[in-house]
Amino acid sequence: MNTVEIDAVHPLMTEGPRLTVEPPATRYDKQGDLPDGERAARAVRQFVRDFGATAATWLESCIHCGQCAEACHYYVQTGEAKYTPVWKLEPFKQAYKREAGPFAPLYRALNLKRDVSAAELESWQELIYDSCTLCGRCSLICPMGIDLASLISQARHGMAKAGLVPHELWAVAERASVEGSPLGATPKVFRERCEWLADEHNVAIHVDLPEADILVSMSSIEIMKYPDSIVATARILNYLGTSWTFRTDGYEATNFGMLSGNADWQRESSLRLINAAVACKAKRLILPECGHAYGALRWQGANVYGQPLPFEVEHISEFLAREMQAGHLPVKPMPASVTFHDPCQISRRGGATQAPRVVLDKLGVDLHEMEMHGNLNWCCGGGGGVVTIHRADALRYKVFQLKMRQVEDTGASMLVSSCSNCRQTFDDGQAHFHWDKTMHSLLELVADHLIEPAASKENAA
Amino acid sequence: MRETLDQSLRRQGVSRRAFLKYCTALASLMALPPGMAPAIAAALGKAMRPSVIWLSFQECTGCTESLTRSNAPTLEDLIFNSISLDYHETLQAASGTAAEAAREQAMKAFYGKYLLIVDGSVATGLQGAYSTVAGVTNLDELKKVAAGAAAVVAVGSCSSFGGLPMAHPNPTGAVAVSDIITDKPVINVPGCPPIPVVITGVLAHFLTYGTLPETDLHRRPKMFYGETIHDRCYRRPFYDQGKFAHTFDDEGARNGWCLYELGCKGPITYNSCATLKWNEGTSFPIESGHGCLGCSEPKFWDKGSFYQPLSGGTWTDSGTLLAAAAAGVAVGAGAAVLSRARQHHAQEEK
Amino acid sequence: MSRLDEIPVRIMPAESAAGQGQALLHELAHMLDVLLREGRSGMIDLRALPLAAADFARLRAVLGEGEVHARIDAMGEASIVETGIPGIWWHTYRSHDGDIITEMLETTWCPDILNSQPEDVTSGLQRLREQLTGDAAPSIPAKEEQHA
Amino acid sequence: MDMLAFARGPGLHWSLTILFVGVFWRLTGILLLRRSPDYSVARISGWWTGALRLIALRSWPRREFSATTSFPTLIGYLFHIGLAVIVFGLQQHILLIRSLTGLSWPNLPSGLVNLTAGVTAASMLALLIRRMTNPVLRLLSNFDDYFSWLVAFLPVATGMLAVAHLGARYETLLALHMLSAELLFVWFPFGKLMHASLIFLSRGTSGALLTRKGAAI
Repeated sequence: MNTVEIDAVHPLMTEGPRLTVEPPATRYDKQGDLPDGERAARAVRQFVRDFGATAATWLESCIHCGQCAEACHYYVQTGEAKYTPVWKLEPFKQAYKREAGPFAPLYRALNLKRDVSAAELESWQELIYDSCTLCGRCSLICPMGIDLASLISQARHGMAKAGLVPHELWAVAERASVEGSPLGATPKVFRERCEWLADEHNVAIHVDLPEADILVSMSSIEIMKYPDSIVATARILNYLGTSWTFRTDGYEATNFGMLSGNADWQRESSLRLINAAVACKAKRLILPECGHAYGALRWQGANVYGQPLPFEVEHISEFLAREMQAGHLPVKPMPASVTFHDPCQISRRGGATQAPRVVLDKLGVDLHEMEMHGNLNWCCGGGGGVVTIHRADALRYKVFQLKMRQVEDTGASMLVSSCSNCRQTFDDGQAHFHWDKTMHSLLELVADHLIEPAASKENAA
Repeated sequence: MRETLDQSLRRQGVSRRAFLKYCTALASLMALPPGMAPAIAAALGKAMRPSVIWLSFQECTGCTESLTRSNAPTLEDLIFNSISLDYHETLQAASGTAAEAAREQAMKAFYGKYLLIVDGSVATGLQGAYSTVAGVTNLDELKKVAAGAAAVVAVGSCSSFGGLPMAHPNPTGAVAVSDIITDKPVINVPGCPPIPVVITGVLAHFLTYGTLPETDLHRRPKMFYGETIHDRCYRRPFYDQGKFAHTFDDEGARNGWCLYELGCKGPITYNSCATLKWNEGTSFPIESGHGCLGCSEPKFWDKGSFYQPLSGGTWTDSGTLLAAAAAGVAVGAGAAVLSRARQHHAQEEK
Repeated sequence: MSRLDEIPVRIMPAESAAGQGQALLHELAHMLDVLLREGRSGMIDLRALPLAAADFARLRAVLGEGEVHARIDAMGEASIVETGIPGIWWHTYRSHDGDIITEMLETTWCPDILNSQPEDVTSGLQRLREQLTGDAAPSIPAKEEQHA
Repeated sequence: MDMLAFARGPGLHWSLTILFVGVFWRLTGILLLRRSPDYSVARISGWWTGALRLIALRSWPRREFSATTSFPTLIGYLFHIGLAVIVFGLQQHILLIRSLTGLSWPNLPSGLVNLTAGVTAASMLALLIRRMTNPVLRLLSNFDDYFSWLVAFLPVATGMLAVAHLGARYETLLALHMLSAELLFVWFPFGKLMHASLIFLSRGTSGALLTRKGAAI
């Protein structure tokens, strides 16, 4: 498939508060035309193949206490038992016990666990994709310490192999594989955007420098929807006087291959960035305001690469925190009351919970934390690729209400986050509920409050 | 015509008051209300002295010793004297063919009415050849004598349950009387030996009512074997409090605490030792500081050490468990290898 | 070690008695009530109960000893004592050796065993008549001990 | 061989043998599965401190979750502690452990253990009722859940009956009690009771992996 073909099959929805493909006239939630038996067999085979001691330990340990339900925004907002996180794994638990567990030979011989059927997997699609943002909140409540989010990611691998990915998520993932970017930010579009922004904002934006200390990546959501982020990034990096560049052979930080469960595409996307960084001899790869990009590169990148990465990987908020703490980025005080929405993959799952708070502290804002914040935050409801899925909208709005309530309770006037996917989820929710709160980018706030060099010198004197 | 017990007692100069006194004791013994004593006296007084034939098989004579130990007239004597013991190898004056003849005569005269008492287990190995009297195997003798008996009383654990001769490996093929005699009422009075008054108590019941008393699942008279030693033990409060002697000479032992930990089988032993006691009511083993061996229970020899607490296991050693753990590791490793092979296979198939 | 009480085993410390004594006393009170109202006698077999030494001590302390002390000499001694609570009689029957064979508490106006028994009266009368008629037939004194 | 002799002898022997084979089978079968290396740069080194921290921390729900999970957690603790008090406090049980391992320690007063057994049985019943009525638990529960509950409850129930001498002759009750415990031994490795050992493995694994990332544990 090429760009023209994919435009015809999966036209992008460019209007509206969030980016995805147009609502399909006919949904194709099954890919390919495999016979059912083969579909189920592929899912199980993939799942079995993935299996390691770690996942086995977790799957063996569940005591069916049901506490994970209480941590899940889908269960809390709907009260429907099927949204209990560990239930989302049921067919895979079954497959594990039958195929890979220590008693698997017994289970098979006595047929104690049935083979998983394609129909079962199909009915689980909603649970594994539409109603799980991989936010990992359930992983913190489990008394047995099971990392449920990791297991659901693995389950998605099986689903992708079976061709059972929701229509839209498959569509954007496929486009990412064809065009290098899931939402239309092809290298050509990206280069043109950078050139146009450089002119428009009178800022130097380096693209395709042969060598640079820092390779900067962007989320296609930013490129297509929040291009100011590109400008903000450039201004900050220029301000610091670092050697940095964008590369058209490796700029897209999102990884819809990972979200859809297609391990090959995940690898493809990650390798583009890694190879670009290696090509320009970068010492550091900065990931943009995008949650899952952090998980994909910071924690899974080296494992996709098969060896330690020859450069450091950092989220932009970590970069900003470090530079601001070192005093390299003086900012004008910002006397606003702010609440911060933690992107799950960066805070809870990524370990960079404190970085944005350091930045906000340097900005001098009046920070009002939500009741559930930091590691325990409620997800915006758009993570894990869920925001792309049209049929999941109603459910997503339901869980978004939880987030709105938490924000309202803080009484803060300004809403900030460091993930463009959260941002577009908020934008979409704002539009849906005609809410008066708009999500802002942490990165852009810093760029907007930078003290210009001359003024900074005066301050220093 | 044999005389009644009344006549016999009167001949011996026993007053009615003395008889009543013993009948009161008898009522107490048979766990009847003390007020029943006059009724017992009336019934017992009218009873004819029944003919009793006593056969001894694979036994140690301890049961007979137990019964005849007292040297003054006691309740046991009273009852024992009220029967006509027509054959008892140890006690009878006659010997040889004369003794055998006496038995034959009693069997003929009271066919279908005499009471057969047996002590000792019955050897069945080699067609019973392990134990014979006058060239006749115990097995044959038992079958023959039991055929004309009104009822059979198995005295002692050997005749009741096989006892020591039947203990593993049971070389003689010893069995209980009730394993051989299935067409007659058989009552077991187990114990090694049984409490003397329990033996006579059963006889008293037979004399008083003409029947054998009600029995439990092991054919033991409920009135003597209805409750456990433990239930009737004066040390029971210590058990309930969790106070145990840990050794035979520690503080707990001196304080008279519960002997459970020292292997006391009281909780699973049904007998009257704790209430009737031994040696003319002096004491019983637990009172002397030793746990109950459970001698009146089936197979008490083969239930592990007398000193192993009841709740302790009798068969597991750490070696077995180590081997089990090793086997588990081996099987688990096998399962993991198999799973890995399946993973590898799945990888190739893609 | 010739005697049981020389063996350093405390049978049962008084303070940890099974507490049967108290229950028995309540039972006795009830039985006395029945005796008064309905004239019915009652008996409690002390040997059938797992009584501790402390229980016995408590019973004896509460009941005490009353006015009547009877001693029967029939194949061993028997003592029948009215306790300090009239109507409650304490029976202790012993064998020839002096061992206690029965111990009972009876609630009654007068224990039956104290009455002369008709059979004994009959044979006594017969002996008396034989004496009166100068019959030479030998009599058997009731108290003579007989061994098997 | 009567039931009690079987329970004290071959029953105990074989159930413990199966327990050991099963536990080691299952643990080995899990631990020897593939482990892929992690090439990412750790944010925090010292995985074992993370493992230990999560093992300790997850013993009580976080403040944020306490509103919804404190009650079941409390009941759960009640019966776990109750079981521990019964198993390790009653002299009869200590004697069994001594006969198997040679280890022994002072016992608790039987009255206290009996009281604990009552509380334990009540909390187990409460959890069963919760499992049967709570929609989430009803959905999740399978044969293992109910059977494991039964297998854990039976020794408590039969033990209480044996202590109280209720329902049957003591030797029968004692034998049933021992057999019920043996059933527990036999089932232990194959069902969820195994969480008694897996809990450390599972928590430790997550603790190590998440701490490595500096992520929330």
